Amino acid sequence: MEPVIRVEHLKKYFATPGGPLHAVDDVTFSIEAGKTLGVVGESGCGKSTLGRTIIHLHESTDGKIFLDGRDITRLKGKELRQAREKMQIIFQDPYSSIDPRKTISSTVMEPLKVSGRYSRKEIADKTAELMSLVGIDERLRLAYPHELDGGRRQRVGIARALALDPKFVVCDEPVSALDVSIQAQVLNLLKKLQQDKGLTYMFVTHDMSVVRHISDDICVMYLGQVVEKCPSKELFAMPLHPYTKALLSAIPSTDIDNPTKREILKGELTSPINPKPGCRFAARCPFATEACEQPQVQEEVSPGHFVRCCRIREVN
Amino acid sequence: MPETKTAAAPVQQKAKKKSEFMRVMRQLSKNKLAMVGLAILIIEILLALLAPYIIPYDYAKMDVVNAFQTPSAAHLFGTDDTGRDIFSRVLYGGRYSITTGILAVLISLVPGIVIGAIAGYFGGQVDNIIMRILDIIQAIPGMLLMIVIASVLGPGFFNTIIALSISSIPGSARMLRAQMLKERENEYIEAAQSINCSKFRIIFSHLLPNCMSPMIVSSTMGVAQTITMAAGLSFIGLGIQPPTPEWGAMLSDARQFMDQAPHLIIFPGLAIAITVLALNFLGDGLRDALDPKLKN
Amino acid sequence: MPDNNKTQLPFLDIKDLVVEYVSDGEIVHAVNGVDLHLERGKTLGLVGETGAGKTTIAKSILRILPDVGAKICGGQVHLDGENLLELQEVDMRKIRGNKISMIFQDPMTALNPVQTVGDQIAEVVHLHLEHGDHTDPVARAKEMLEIVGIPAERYHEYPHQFSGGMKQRVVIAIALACNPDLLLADEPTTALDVTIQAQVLDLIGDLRKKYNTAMLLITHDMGVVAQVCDDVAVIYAGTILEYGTKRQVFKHPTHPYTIGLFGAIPDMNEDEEWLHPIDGLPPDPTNLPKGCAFSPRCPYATDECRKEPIKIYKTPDGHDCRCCRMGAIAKKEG
Amino acid sequence: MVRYVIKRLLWMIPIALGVAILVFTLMTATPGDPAQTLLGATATETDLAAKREELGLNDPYFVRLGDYLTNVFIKFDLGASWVTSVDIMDTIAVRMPRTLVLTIVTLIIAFGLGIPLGVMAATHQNKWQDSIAMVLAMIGVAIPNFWLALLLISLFSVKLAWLPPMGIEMGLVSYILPALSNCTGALANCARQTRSSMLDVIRADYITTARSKGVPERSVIYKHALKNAMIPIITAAGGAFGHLLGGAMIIETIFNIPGMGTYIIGSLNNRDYPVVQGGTIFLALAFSLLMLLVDLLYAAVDPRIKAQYAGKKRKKVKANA
Repeated sequence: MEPVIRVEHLKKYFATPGGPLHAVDDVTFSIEAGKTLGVVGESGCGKSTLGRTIIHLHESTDGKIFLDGRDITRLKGKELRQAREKMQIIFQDPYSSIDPRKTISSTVMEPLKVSGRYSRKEIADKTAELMSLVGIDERLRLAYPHELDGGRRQRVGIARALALDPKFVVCDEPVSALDVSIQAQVLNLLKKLQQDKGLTYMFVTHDMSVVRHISDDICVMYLGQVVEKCPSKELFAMPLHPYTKALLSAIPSTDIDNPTKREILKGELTSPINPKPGCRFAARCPFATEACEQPQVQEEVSPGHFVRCCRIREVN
Repeated sequence: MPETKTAAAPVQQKAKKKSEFMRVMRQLSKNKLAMVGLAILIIEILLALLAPYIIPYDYAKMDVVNAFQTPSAAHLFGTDDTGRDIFSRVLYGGRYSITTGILAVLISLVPGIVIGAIAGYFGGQVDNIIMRILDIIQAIPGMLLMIVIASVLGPGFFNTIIALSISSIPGSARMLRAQMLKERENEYIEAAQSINCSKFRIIFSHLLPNCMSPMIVSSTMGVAQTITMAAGLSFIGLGIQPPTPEWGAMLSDARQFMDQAPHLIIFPGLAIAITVLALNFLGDGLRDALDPKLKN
Repeated sequence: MPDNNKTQLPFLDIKDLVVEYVSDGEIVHAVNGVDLHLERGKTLGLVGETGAGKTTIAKSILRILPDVGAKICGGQVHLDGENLLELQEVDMRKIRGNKISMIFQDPMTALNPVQTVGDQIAEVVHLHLEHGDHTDPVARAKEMLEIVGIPAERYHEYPHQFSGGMKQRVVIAIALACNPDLLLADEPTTALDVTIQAQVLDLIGDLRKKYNTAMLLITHDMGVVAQVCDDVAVIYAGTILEYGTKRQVFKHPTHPYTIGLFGAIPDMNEDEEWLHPIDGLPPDPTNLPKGCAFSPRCPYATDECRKEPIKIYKTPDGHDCRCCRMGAIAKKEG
Repeated sequence: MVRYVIKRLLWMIPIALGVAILVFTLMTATPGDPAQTLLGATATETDLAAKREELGLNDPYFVRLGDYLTNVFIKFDLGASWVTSVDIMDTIAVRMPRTLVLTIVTLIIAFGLGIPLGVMAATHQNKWQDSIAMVLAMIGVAIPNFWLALLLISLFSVKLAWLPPMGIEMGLVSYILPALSNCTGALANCARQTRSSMLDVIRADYITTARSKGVPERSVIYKHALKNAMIPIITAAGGAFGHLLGGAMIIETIFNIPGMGTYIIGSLNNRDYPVVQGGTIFLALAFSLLMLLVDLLYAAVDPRIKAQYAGKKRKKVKANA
């Protein structure tokens, strides 16, 4: 079965006075229908840019993007609009991702209006249906965003994203700005919507416990590159890449009986502006040698488990 | 979903739009000074509109016999060098000053918004070129530019308005551009792009409504500043010419008789000051009232 | 209170603290009668969600509540037996930065952008020099920079030349420059990435042990509490709902809100299909319900919970829980 | 830093060019015949034609523009006044200092009083000091400078005869009344700007950090807060100077001060185009130079801007151990 989204050697560089910024650098992966790919990494690793580039909010610099097997990398005009309807995004900051001047219902119905395929009555029905689907009370229909708390604003964002029945939804840190109790409500909602509507998610976050819970597969990014990708259970059970290990060991776990063995990373992120070829993590990696200076190749170490590190066998 | 429910939705939709205006007014009423400002403005506009019918004397009728009279029961503000009643002239003069202020700002808003929106939204080269042109125009101090344009167009009511509006276009364009650049960073603009909104729709249904409140506030202050500038122009003989009872022109006449009749200079100037003060109070009040974040 | 019935007051003892804000006409009940205490050298984790009043408590201890609108309406804060709330401003100033210091959440805005990093550290040293004490503030500042892992040559650089993690190290250097007895850390690592957070938490831990500093750690992350704290207090809408040692609270969470918090966090070891969120909306501090503030969202709430404020009960393993239906919950959960 | 200054100075050339073209076009677009105004109504047609030929008015627009630009930007010659045929550059050299003295004295009064007023209002927010200061500021902005000038003249010169109503014979003393009447607007705006930027800064986290370090309140306000608040205030100073320069135009005509204002307005009335053009270009250049000074002052106060100007090489971010 053709994966819903397939990406090959995707690159996105931003021009900066100091030279090209390699936000996304040679990323390859695919996501099956109804599955969730978790994309995790620290700030500045390019995970948000990756999501936005796939759905054409940013124009990709190089590489290919396939939606349901169709190449949508260089689409323009009408075809791009049709493809865009099938790919939607949910944003991180509930306070800046909803237009403060519009009522809740007009925000949710806007995609329907813009598509121009629905009559006024159909729009009103679909809006009411969407709002009840994401659990927003009917009487809030004419409320303004500043009258709602963060959790319910995020639900409005979700309702807007689902208005055109998309197949693929990029969730860009949708719960990071919410409190723990509200976070759980929104995560459950996203999972239920996936099961009911067969949605395919690309879930971007920096919170490891959230990514473990919601994703089927996880890919770990560092400075624009995917350093490791595998099923989520396998990643936590047997991390291979040194950065993934350091990332997992840095998570403060709530299990007080066996605190995690600390592997403290030294140093700071190097600059993503015209970086040297080879492994970007070499500067901070305890196992780095000259071999790491060469460009790294993404190797399938075991079925479905890809790692981008040439010294993987010595490290484990 | 019961049928009747959704049918009611569109009707309520309109109710909500109107209540946005009510919300702003309710918020504004909390600010005492703004209310004082609004009251003064309404009274002035009423007086200016009714002026021809309520002024005690014909503003142009000369009565040289009792010239230079100090304020008295008969002549509330006294009479000028040719015996004309100053109170009537100030009231009638209100028509010129207020309309000049409001019209000039309105006329300058349209090109200002268009230029600002284009520079703000498209950015890049377009923004650069527009900004450089604005830099050149704004390199000339505002008042000087206006004086030059006024002398090019020649004196007179409409010419003054046009001169005033041209010289305030760069200001409002630059202001809207700055506001657009700030709003453009918000994620709801990216969201609009992701649901296939056209550039046109993003500018007019998302960006501009959110950039409007600071523009409304600055336009209110702009009217105040324009009234002062218009009076200044007439004062140096480039704006509205005497004998029309424009406040600036009246002050300019009164200048020659300062030693004999100092009272001549008080009332026209006071009228300008009060109008400008009222507009500034209102502008400050509007700044808080239009901020959607404030709980109502 | 955990059962240490020493007659003498603990090192830091907060009794029945009440703080209110006035925001555009409405009274915000930020802190509603909070009791906390802390022994010298120990760490107390204060856990709660946004708006629970955590930061207000810390600022009340240091008495740096913004004077517009915020006021401490009641209670006492004893440090070494001395009630800070009754001190004159000039005496309080001697304590700020010297006996008690504070670390803030957002390193990006916590440092003065137009003053060099070194000067900001030297300033606090200079302020608290007892007469006769001739340590040179600049030398001490350089020493502190090295201690927190920043090369001393960077003394004259400005905050915008440092990353988030490095800025937080400078804030820590400022806070610990005068060897304070108590450190108030208000979500010190929330704004940092997880690997940088690990570095900063380790740094705070080492320095605390070295100077035997007590710490009140404010956070919403249960993992950070598990890793760093000795005791835990769970706070909701300005009231402490559960209070005990880390082991007591983590092993036997009793209050429905604490249980809800643990349920809402995705567990690292098991794979539940669904999380157990806490339903309902966060509390509105301008009109809190009578009785237990959590009752609107509590699955076990009865009328008894809504009548009047709930007092503190002892749980089987001896820690505090402000819930009158503990028995019923234990049976159902057990 | 030097590199940045040179870049900004080079940048002034196109601006001056743009201003020249703009003013030149405006002048040519003015209706009416300059020769007629210069020679008066009695002049015969032949004299008028000769005059027009002499002033080169008959050449097409682009030719005259080309000549003018080459004169100004290549030969640095602003030409001579059509009325007095005195070289414009010399007149400007005499008159410009007077306008500058008036404007700078006004600026000093405005910011000297405005900043403390604003700080006082910000530190006593919503108390009586705050509301009084702000209402005074509102009134200050509302009073037109030419009306205040008349009031001050009638009080101090006519009634009390303490100060000269006209001219600059009395040296600095004669600048007092003009400066006072021109400064209320700038003073009021400066007070409001100081208050709002102080209020923003006081709410910043680093002020809470300073308080938590035990820094006394007075130095929190004057050392930490005011230094940060100065940045937007300096930007406002740049804008205010442009506004004052414009206001000076009118003030000079009232007080009969022979500065750039009277020079330009006078020449406008009798169609002395070269003077208007030369004067405007000169004022625009002076204004742009001043804005550059403001930016440099800005950089002196705010290290982040200084780092930007210092270019990439100096800003070494050392990776720590």
